[in-house]
Amino acid sequence: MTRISRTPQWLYGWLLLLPSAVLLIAFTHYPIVRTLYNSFFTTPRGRIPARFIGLENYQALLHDEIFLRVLVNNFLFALGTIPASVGLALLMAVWVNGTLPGRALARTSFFTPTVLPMVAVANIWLFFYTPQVGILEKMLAPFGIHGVNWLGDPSTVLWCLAVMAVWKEAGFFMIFYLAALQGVPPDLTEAARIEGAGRWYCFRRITWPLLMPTTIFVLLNATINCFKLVDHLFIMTKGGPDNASSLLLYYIYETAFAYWDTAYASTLTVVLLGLLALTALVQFLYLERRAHYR
Amino acid sequence: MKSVFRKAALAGVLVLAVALCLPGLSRAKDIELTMYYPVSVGGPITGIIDGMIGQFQAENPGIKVKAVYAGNYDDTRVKALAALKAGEPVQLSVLFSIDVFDLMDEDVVVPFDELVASDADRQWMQSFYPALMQNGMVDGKTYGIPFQRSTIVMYYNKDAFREVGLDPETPPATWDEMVEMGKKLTKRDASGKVERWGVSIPSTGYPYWMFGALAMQNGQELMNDKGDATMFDAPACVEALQFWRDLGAKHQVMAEGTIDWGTLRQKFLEGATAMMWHTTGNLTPVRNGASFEFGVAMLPAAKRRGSPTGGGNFYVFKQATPEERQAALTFIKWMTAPERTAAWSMQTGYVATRPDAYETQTLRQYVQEFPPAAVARDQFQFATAEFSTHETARVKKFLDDALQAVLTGQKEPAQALAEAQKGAERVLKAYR
Amino acid sequence: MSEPSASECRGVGISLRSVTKIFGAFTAVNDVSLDIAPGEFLVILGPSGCGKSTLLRLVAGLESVTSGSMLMGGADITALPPADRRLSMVFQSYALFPHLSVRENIVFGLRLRKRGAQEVAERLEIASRLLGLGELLDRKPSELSGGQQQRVALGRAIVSKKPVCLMDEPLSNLDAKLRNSMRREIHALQRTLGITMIYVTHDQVEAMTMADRVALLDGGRLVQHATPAELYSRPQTVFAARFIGTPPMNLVPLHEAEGGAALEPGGAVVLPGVPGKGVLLGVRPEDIVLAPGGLPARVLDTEFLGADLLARCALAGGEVLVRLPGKREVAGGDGVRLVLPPQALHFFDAASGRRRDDILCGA
Amino acid sequence: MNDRITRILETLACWTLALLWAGPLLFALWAAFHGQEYLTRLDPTAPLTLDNFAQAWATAPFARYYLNTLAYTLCTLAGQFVLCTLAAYAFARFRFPGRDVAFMLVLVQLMIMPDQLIVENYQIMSALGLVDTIAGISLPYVASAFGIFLLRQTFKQVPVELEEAALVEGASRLQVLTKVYIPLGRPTYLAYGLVSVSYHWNNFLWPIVITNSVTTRPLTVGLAIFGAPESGVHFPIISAGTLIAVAPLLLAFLLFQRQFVQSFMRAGIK
Repeated sequence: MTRISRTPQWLYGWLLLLPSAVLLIAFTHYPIVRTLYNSFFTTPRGRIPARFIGLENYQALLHDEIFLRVLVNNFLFALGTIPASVGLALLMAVWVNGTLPGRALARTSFFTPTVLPMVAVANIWLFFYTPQVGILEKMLAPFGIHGVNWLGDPSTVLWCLAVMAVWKEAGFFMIFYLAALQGVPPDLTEAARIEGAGRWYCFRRITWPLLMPTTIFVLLNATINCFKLVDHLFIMTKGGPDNASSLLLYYIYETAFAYWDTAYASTLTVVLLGLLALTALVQFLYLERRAHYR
Repeated sequence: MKSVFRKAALAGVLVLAVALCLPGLSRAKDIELTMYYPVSVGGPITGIIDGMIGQFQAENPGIKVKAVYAGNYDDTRVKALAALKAGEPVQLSVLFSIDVFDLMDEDVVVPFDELVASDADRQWMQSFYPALMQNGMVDGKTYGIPFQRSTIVMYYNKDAFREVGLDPETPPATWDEMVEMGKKLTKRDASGKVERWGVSIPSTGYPYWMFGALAMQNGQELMNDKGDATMFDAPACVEALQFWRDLGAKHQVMAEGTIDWGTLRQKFLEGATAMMWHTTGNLTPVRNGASFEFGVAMLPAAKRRGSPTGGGNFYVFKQATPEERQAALTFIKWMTAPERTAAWSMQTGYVATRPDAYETQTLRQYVQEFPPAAVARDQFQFATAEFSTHETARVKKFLDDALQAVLTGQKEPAQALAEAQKGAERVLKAYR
Repeated sequence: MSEPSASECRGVGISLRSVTKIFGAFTAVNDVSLDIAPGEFLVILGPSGCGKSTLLRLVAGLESVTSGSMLMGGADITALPPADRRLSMVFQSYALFPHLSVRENIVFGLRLRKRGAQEVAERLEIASRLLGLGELLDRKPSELSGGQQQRVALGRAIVSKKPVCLMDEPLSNLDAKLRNSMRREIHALQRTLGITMIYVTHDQVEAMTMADRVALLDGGRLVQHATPAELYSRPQTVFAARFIGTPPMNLVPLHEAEGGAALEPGGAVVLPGVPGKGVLLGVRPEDIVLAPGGLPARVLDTEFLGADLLARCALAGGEVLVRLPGKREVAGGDGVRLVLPPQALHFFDAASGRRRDDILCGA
Repeated sequence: MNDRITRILETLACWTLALLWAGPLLFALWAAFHGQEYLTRLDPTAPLTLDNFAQAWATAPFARYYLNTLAYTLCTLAGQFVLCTLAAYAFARFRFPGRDVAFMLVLVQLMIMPDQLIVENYQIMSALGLVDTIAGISLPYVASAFGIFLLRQTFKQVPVELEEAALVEGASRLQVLTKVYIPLGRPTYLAYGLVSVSYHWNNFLWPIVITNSVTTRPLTVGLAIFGAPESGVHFPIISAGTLIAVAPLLLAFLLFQRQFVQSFMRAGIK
């Protein structure tokens, strides 16, 4: 015991934390601060150094049609992917958790897209959407739908990518629901069955409310993912046509690494971080509220 | 089990340590050149380049060249610039011909005029097709030497031409002819589903490039020589864009919406389009993949014929030492010698960059056996510079967006091009 | 589904006919037949894994029988879904819905069956008065103590006014003191309501104190179905003998001897007229008396229980536990004399473990 | 009766959905093993071929990409295990001033990953001279908030008595960590390991920003470049390349499905 008292606890604690702290600060906190700082300057070019311009970059945001477009796109993309993937995930989880024949195979099938890289998924799906020769064209032809330029039409491209994202993500969210469903004591549904509750009633009054924390968790995850998921754009559309499928993070990449306008990219990043922080705040407030019933 | 865990952790730490030491291995005494090269990955071209480098090193002891294949043109520019900014040793690169202004603005390239010493060298600089030199020259100085160069040509399906009673040896020479023939070539089934389009001009990837051709054919360049002004909203441009859109919207010989650059070749090979505009760089893959007889033609004319060049030039970077610069020059001269240019052209389908290459025995024979290989050369007399300005990527983006907006029916040509022009002005006025 | 009127809520009888449940290769319930009278309090008793919970779940309809049938009030319910069986159930974990308040938990079933608001309020009122839940109605289950949660679970069973109530070890999660009072409360409640109760437990005290009759299960089989008194005084098998009573009955193998049975091979006859071969002698510790003239024994050690003293005594042929009331002063090492009163002796067949009522000592 | 019909309908719906979900991958398999001419003609008698794989393998240096991915993934994982273990132990069992604030700051990374800070992180990496190195890809992920959080939860569940018993027996704090906490946290390590490997194996945005050359480029980046050549795409070969890239993780998943699913569950529940 003497040994412990000789090395003070607080020193021990900080020493253990040190390596992680260094890396976290270097690659998370410092960049965040730098991002904010740089957003008030111009981009240094060649021999011209950066110059302080206050809020000019932010004013430029408001007049940047592409920025407004990608923001709206991100919102639509979220709208197209989140409810569908979460809803399907729940359905899958209920099925896979039940007693249907072949459910193990179904679970494999649902979950597999999760372990594939988005780039690979995009490679495969690109051919689905190719007009004239693609799979989708061949599959829909018997229904009289043909000649649709899925990725080349601003009115369809975003939804096509959303469908693909749903395919990729639903299985991932299914896992959380599956875990939650397995955590629901069977007693509860049995008690309800004795009272005469049907499956739907059971689901609506018991399972669904009990899954609420999971749903919130999954929803937040899905929201965050919407801001992170851009890999497929590199393969499929490069954000086109006319920015119809571009998303905020992809625009940041373009601005930073194709136009080398790092200051403006920082400004865009600040917006992205703001959105993520907002999501975090929602989660935090929700958890606060939930705290006194658990 | 505990010890397994500990060993695993230990191994992990070791691997990490080794990985941290991986970069920066010792350098030999030879002059080492690092060259960024735009090719997607390995594949035939990597092999060819590596083979050429090997031969060069054998003939020039004391100079080592390392090629870094960094993806497409945009990726490679990004990577090369990043490496330069980070102070990595990079002495030369093959980069997009149109990156010249950006490279100058970043103050990283050195003009070849400063490198050459002898008259022979100066003569070498004059030996390339003038059309290919345009993009490399700024203010009378030469910053880029053409190497992996291409232009747009029209591939067409001769079997399809025969099928609808057109002469397979007479491809369309004007816009009107292209529309007329396109109408004949467009095939629909009973339900109205299009089985084959007449013509396809890709509008993702490099829409500005295709548009450069259309505008030129309509008698209009897109930018000035100094790269600080664009002419997007010129009436001839609006007209050209209107024509492009009309191919789909009015004449219905082309699919509406954007047409994907990457998958277009597949569609052509599957017979889903009778004609396609594409890079000459596609010649060899099309030749290998086509199950029908195909032809290659010059792009049709409106007021004149025209096609922008494209592709990559050699650049030498300022941060190279004088010895490295000379070594780089030696390498570039070697790479662009007529016989190697000829071999390169035959292997890849890219154009030979100098007339005397076409005079070599091998290439002359090749062209005789495979006439399409000469189309690009023949087109050079009508060729112009590819679109290139200061902050090219960004200015290009304004144009690309406008083109796609029009092709997808979001905007009218005049309005879209006026907006693009406004955007370009905003960026470019800083450079005047 | 017909909702019984208030008067119908009096208990109904239940009959199990050769009920068997097989899970894969495992037979959980093996050919159990039982009759439960209307308003009877039946306790299904047995060690863990004996199939008692499964049997209860079969009655509830949460599992389907592999073979056999079940009748309730004379009607076959074997194939009915749980909701149509006119029964309520209290789970070991109480199965309270964590997201619903106490009130909502209690009236869950009534709401489900769309009972009128007034009726719901009345029944809730009665149940909460009976169980003293008035203050707690708006709380969430997680804000209640174990005992309170238990009451809510009971409340849910009461308001449904079903003629049969099933309880699956409802007191096992409570501490000893609370268990005593809840036991009494449940018993009183069942008497008041007059419902038929099937109550599963592994605790013999609960069984003995509450049951009208006990069904003792072992390895999925019904070992004995009898009143607590009978179960205690006439255990039908060695298993029953060992399971009931604290400490359990002493069981000593007998040996054949000339004219009776001996405690050790070739020993003296201690039980004249009793066939010794293949017979186990059973005697409860509290029935053994210390008296002169008994069998000689030596006290090995003692355990002080307050009112009683438990003495482990070595007897020829084995050990027995003796429960000595009052302040008998014996200590380890003492020699004592043990008398086994003939009327308190039980005999079992050593091979089958069955009770042998044909043997009478001293006859 | 009604129940049975519902059940049959549900089974059919479930199977349909499962087929839809398996479809794209099955199609990729089809495309990769058949010639160009069978790309959209799903003729079961079509001859199988490995040509596409041979060509894909010859076209891109996949072996090198594998090596890079493996190095990057394992380095990251090893670093994460060590650093997160130490930090989690500190948060779980030590009291020190600023602990709660520090923990909050760690959690920031749960929301804002290095993937969103590409612009600044790239500049930091070039300042450190780590552009185009395996370490450059790895480092931003090595101190992982997720890992710290997960392990802290696990360590907190270890009864303090175990640590006290070990201390009484004369173990040092570090020995307590290696002899008590780490062995008891094994399931968490496995879960976190699988999640981390899948994440980094599939990671794309940061690697494409930070790598320049074949010698560092991981599979995903190689695949992206492979999939979008200048002259146009050839789907059978791309499918083959795609399968080559995803094969190890996919096979591992199919073989150890239970562990994967449970790990993702465990990591997700927190």
